[in-house]
Amino acid sequence: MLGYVIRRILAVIPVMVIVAIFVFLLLRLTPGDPAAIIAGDSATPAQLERIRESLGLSEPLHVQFVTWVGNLAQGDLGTSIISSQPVTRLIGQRIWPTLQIGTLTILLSVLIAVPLGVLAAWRHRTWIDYAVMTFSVLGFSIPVFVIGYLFIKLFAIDLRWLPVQGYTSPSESVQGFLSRAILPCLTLATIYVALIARMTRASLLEVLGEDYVRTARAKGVKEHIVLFRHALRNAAVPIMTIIGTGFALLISGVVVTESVFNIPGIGRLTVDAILARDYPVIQAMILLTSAIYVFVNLLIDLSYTLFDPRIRY
Amino acid sequence: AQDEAETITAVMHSGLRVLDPIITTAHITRNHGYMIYDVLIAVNENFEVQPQMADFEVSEDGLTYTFTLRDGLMFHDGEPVTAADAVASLKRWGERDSGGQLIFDVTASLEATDDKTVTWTLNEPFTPLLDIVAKQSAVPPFIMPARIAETSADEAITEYVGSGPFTFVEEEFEPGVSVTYEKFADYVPREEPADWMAGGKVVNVDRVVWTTMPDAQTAINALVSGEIDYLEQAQIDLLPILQASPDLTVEVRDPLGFQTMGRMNFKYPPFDDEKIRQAALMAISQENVLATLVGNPEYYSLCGAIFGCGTPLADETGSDTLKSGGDAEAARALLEEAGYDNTPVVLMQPTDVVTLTAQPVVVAQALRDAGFNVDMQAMDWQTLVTRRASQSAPADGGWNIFFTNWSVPEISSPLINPMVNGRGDDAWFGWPEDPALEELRAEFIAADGAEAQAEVAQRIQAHVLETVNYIPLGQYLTVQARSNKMVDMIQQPVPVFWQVDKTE
Amino acid sequence: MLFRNRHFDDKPVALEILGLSVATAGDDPVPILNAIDVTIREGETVCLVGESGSGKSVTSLAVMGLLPKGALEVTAGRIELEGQNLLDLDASQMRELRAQRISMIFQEPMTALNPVMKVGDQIEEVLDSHTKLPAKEKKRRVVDIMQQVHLPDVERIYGSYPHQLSGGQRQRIMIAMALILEPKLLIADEPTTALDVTTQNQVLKLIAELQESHGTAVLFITHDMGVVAEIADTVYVMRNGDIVESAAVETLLRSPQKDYTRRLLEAVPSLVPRDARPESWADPVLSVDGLTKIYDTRGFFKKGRETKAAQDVKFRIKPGRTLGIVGESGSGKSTVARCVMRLIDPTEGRIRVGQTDIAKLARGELQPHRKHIQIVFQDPFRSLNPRWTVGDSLIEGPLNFGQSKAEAMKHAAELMELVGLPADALGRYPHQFSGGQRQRIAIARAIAMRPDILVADEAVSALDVSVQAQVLKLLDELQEKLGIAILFITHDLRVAAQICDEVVVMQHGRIVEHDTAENVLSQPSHAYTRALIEAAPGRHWDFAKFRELSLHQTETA
Amino acid sequence: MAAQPQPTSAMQVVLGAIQLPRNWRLGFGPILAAIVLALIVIATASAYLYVPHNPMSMDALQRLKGPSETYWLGTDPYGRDLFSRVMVGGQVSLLIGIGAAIVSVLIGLLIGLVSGFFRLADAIIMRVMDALMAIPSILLAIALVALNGPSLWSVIFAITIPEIPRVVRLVRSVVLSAREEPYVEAAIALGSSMPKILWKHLMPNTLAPLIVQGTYICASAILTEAILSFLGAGVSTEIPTWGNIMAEGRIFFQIKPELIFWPGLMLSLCILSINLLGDTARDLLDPRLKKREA
Ligand SMILES: Nc1ncnc2c1ncn2[C@@H]1O[C@H](COP(=O)(O)OP(=O)(O)OP(=O)(O)O)[C@@H](O)[C@H]1O
Ligand SMILES: Nc1ncnc2c1ncn2[C@@H]1O[C@H](COP(=O)(O)OP(=O)(O)OP(=O)(O)O)[C@@H](O)[C@H]1O
Ligand SMILES: [Mg+2]
Ligand SMILES: [Mg+2]
Repeated sequence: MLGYVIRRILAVIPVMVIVAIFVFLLLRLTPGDPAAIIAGDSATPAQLERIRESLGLSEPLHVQFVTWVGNLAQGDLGTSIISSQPVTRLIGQRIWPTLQIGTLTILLSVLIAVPLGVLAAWRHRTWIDYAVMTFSVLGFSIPVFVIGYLFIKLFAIDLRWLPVQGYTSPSESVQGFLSRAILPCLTLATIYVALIARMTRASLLEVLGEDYVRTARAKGVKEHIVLFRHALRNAAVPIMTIIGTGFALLISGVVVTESVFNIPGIGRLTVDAILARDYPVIQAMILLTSAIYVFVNLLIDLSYTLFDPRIRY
Repeated sequence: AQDEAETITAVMHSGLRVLDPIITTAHITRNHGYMIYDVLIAVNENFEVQPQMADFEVSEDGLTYTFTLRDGLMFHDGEPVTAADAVASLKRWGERDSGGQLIFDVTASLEATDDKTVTWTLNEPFTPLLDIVAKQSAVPPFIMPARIAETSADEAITEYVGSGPFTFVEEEFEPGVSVTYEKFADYVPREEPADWMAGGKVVNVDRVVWTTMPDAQTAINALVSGEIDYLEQAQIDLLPILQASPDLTVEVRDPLGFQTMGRMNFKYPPFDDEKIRQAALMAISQENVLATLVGNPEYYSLCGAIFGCGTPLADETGSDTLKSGGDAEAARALLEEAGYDNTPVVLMQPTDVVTLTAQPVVVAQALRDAGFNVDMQAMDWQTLVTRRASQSAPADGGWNIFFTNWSVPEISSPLINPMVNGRGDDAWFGWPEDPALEELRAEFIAADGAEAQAEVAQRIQAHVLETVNYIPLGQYLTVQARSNKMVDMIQQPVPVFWQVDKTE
Repeated sequence: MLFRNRHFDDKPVALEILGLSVATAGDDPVPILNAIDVTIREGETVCLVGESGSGKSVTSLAVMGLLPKGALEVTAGRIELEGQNLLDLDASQMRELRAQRISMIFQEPMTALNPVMKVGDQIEEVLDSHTKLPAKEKKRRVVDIMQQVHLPDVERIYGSYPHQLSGGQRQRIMIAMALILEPKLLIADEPTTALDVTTQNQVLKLIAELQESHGTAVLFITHDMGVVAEIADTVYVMRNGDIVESAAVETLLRSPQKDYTRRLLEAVPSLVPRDARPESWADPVLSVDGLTKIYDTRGFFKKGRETKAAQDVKFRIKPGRTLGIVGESGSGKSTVARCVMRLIDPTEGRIRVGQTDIAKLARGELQPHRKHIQIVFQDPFRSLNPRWTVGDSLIEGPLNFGQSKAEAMKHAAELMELVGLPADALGRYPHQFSGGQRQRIAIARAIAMRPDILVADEAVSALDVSVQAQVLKLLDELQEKLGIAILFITHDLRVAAQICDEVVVMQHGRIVEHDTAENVLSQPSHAYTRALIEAAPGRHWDFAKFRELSLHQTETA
Repeated sequence: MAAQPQPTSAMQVVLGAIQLPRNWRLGFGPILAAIVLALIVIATASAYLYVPHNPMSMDALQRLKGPSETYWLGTDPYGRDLFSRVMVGGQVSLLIGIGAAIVSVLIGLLIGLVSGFFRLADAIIMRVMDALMAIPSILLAIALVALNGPSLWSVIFAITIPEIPRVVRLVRSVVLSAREEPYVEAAIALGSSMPKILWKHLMPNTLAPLIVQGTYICASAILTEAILSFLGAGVSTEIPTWGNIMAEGRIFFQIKPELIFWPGLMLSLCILSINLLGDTARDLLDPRLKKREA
């Protein structure tokens, strides 16, 4: 097991190296000049050139890359070109809202989606099944910002149950956090619930056709035990997998939701950085999100052993 | 305890990212500057220069300016403000600011003659000196400690210590998201009542938090539901929502507003040809641009004055077609006469700046109607600012025309208006080579008295529109909205948070 | 004692199926079972036989109340368990009944156990569902029943997962699960088909033993007549959803009344080897020497693990002769076949096809030799590309060897005739044929290359006995006409006896015995071979001739 | 087995290639979806034939007007006719969806076949694909659009790139499992060359899952375009797309919800139908599901 973990982590290295090279090149080939952004509207070409030089942007590409990787190896993600803040500090400030809301969303989604999916599979081809499936296809079909607006309009403006926007740290006030996080979480969860519910249903359907489910029934085991103890656990691996790959969807949802609900998270940080060509921030953020994605999927891989004793590493 | 502190939460027009108020012209950074820094002198409502940190005196011959710091000035780190700090700050500012550069071109010496006195000696008289030093935009000379002001003018400062009425809470600063200011307890305001940027900066609240909302919709909702107190720029189309709320006040923040304009590239066809530029100007209707951009006519005005309507030098010579809705027929004729060969016009359109999305689209249509072959290229604003600096041919990553906005005071005189500059490659983007314009500018600097200046300014206006140096597209106002709990807010272009109070 | 020959007429009826009809659900129902009657008395073993698809499993599922919902429905009849009609019960009453009064063992011990639960817990779950015993008592009873089914090392197995057990052990767990509550009726749906003969034998014995001690009635479903002969008291023969015939086992096997039953029995291959064919003096077309295959599952990061699937295998085949390879599952039979075909690369050894050693040829060099040696696989449903017409499949090989399309097509039409299919079948797709027909097509495809050697890897194992007999006959005829040498791989001694001239017995990748079919089957010299033969169910009976096997061979066994 | 109806000659090739199920049992939902989708495609493709206004021509004085006889759905913030824009906007949205689906499926198929086939290339290709998968696709897309400028093609490109690794994985897994099939081994035994086996035996296996995957890519591309527009990295406002109509209209959500409602409705209906059809195709084509129903 430990050996496997080490091997998996080693296998992550080439992936992250490719991500790093890719991102670096992508950005350097992008038109856009952070110096122009810093200097503002009335700067002259000569001023621009001087700023560019002081930012190290006039070095040849490979020199910039080596410098960056060297610093990276020492845990130095660089300094934002635009705000002159260390990138680690920016991440430190911004990552918590995203992580908290992301985690809450995943929890919420799993809690809603898995029972829904089980229900749909159990009541296969009944109206319950069709209702769940319709909902889950619908969840895929409406742009996330539209869902966000609808929720705001309904719950915050018309009903006035919840605040419209913003973020409160749970360390400040748990209630404040929840009341502000619930709408973004629901918005994000729509698509995630759809994804997980449909995967739960599909893999459960598959499992319900298996011989051992028939065996369990032949033993006279109660239906809910058949569903949850026998079927669901066997269906868990594909469900976990979809939670892992769906994580990518979550990230894109986060980027949008953070704008709609004005949450100071890393999604917005990254989009702003891309639009401002804040290279060190973009690089760090894409590396970070990729690393999180890889890490989450590693955890999910490892979690398979919990569900399936046949999987040995 | 923080909860009980009186806090104003304000949504500003943009996120604060750059903290060095000298290195950038960004308005949000200037506003930040006014929070934590102080200035030597400032203007009042009537654009009259008033003492702020310092009293001033001009020698008879107009060659020596003496600034005397008032008592009780202190930086946030507890150190007193000295004349040496002011000198270092002015020098750094002089390297960046175009107005400052003009002064330093004629400066003999700038020195701290004692702890409290700054003496500025010129080689030749430069009447606008006080106006430039007191200006509230784009880059005012903020005073910072000498050790910080000694940072190279091309590098951003990394320490944020001023002597202004608020302190910057660095731990709570989240670039692009929020910035927190606290009342600086040791600030000694002037005795006089506050008047625009001048007068006593009496702070009545404990904290001011600026946040950014990338989504205009969200900001409006937040204000309506009472989650924020102040919205610096409300989307005009959405005003009815705000006006419907009895708890809110909607008002124009600054009577001058902004000028929106288009600029062509003089280096490449087709706009290297004056006739074709004239045809373009003729095709355009300000009304269409402004109506699309702003919507409600209450908040925009047609204005052909390059120095902005409502300013002392305003003059609208040459702007008839612009204001009367354009003349596509005449433009077409003119184009034909110029022998336009259908060279594509590369028109840059930013997609991510709300106040700049309408102009390119409307102008593109007008140009097409007049027979231009328009190649509208969408890009984000950052690509645009990079690309407009490129002197390559339009086909190789250059451009032909783009649009931007200026706060009216920033363009209100030939001295500071960046477009009115004919020095070719050293001129502003577009790079017109126009010796005649340069001569006119020199005349303006030399002109004595307001009347003489106005006369030269009027000739500059005529020249600029004749040669189509750039195309003024009219003026629009920005509207602020605030909770009625906020009282006594000063009405002016720069939103400042002294004097304002928050009632319960 | 040849048969069990017990009498139950005086025993009370345990289960009575009366006029049971089942049809598919939906708008136009297709009948699956047509008013069948079955009676099972206490302690009796009733065997239900019949070819694939005849409705055996549906009958058992109907009794259990486990017909797939929305797919199949009971349309008429009664199922009475000790006088109580099960069809009147609701879902929870039915659930109560399962495992308490009727239980069931399924065919595939691999898939019938939940792979993610410990087997002990799975047995205990029966007690959880039906009793309220204290935990200790439950554990005790589970351990007890596990001992009764002769599981070794009960404590360890209690905490094991299914994949950690052998097939036989898993089937024992299933049986333990079924019998822990001492039900009146045990239904076993092909419980031993997936097991190899030796294990099958043990499991059959075990069921009989438990039946004795618990007095359980058993409904045993199988298509293997050998098993029937071994365990049945009464036999029901099914066909297309009808009970064709039922009788006491000996009566049925000795004097079947119905044609269908006769045909079914006649198709069962006999353990008596075919008559020996004259020795051939021709040079061998295939000679294999010192063939060794070691599977090396070393990955880039993973630890290595070696499987010696075949070691030092040696045999030769002459034209027109058939060599059989027999042995239990995993003994390396397929590995040899695949090496000979060069679908995998042998680790060591020589494979001479005609004059050329192809063992070490590179992929490219191999191509010209391909046409000499062809293969037929076990699974008729997967060995033809479902997207290709039969014609396209048949001409694939000849086209590769330069035949023109027209010529190849013409030849293909002849081949179809040869294997007994209409020539117009060329334009159809594989799914439009039955399993037996598909296997014929696969054979035709191999023959189309005019090979010298045909490798048949379990080529008839997936087929019903009657179809199996036809395909075996076809192979025989083809061999006669074309003089091909056949390498015939099977785990079924009966089949080997019917088609092979020589038999090679493999165990753990090695050849343990190699002789003429007659010698191997009648005078096995190796203990393993003897064990194999002894385990073959019904080996005393010659089904096709409706009488005991009177040859001396059986005596030596 | 009962005699199966024979495919008619014209359809034979197609049916044979993708092995469509032999007993189409479509429910009400998929049929409705197919009709809705067909209507949307026809209505948008022929939009220029019937829309009352040029979708690009502006009238500043008519901006943000409500529905009227001249402007059936009202006007947008530039004073353009919303109805015309929504109908014409579908063209680009659908083009992006279909374009992204086709391009990513084709490229993915090619790479996937190579990867499933050549062991050596596989190791390298899969590392690169893993890396591409790890980069959040929306960030990659924004960056790519920023790189190329928000033209129609760069949006398609930006949406396509992140989809490719998924297609590659799919194709590769199908190839890897199909090459274990006995009929592939039989083909080897029959002396067929590797490229021939790859193309004739293995590739057709990928078609059915690719068609299903293609529908999902199409749907998600249309959605991604909307999100890119929302984030300010979409196609220029000159060319209407459902995404940029909504993105432009979003700040007017409270005063003029039609701006989001109509394009949103079309978009959602369209994606809903595509997804439903994809699901149906998957259910019908999935051999495992088929097996269980048999
Ligand atoms: N779920 C189902 N839906 C429709 N028809 C079914 C279903 N299950 C079985 N059948 C049909 O019922 C018939 C009998 O099937 P059954 O499984 O009982 O055969 P069997 O005798 O057990 O065959 P085998 O020896 O292959 O197990 C077959 O024709 C089969 O196609
Ligand atoms: N690709 C492979 N990799 C590793 N081990 C393998 C592989 N194929 C077969 N083996 C192992 O080689 C041994 C022989 O397998 P083989 O398939 O030849 O047996 P068999 O006699 O054909 O059995 P069966 O009757 O079940 O078909 C087994 O232990 C099997 O697990
Ligand atoms: Mg069966
Ligand atoms: Mg085998």
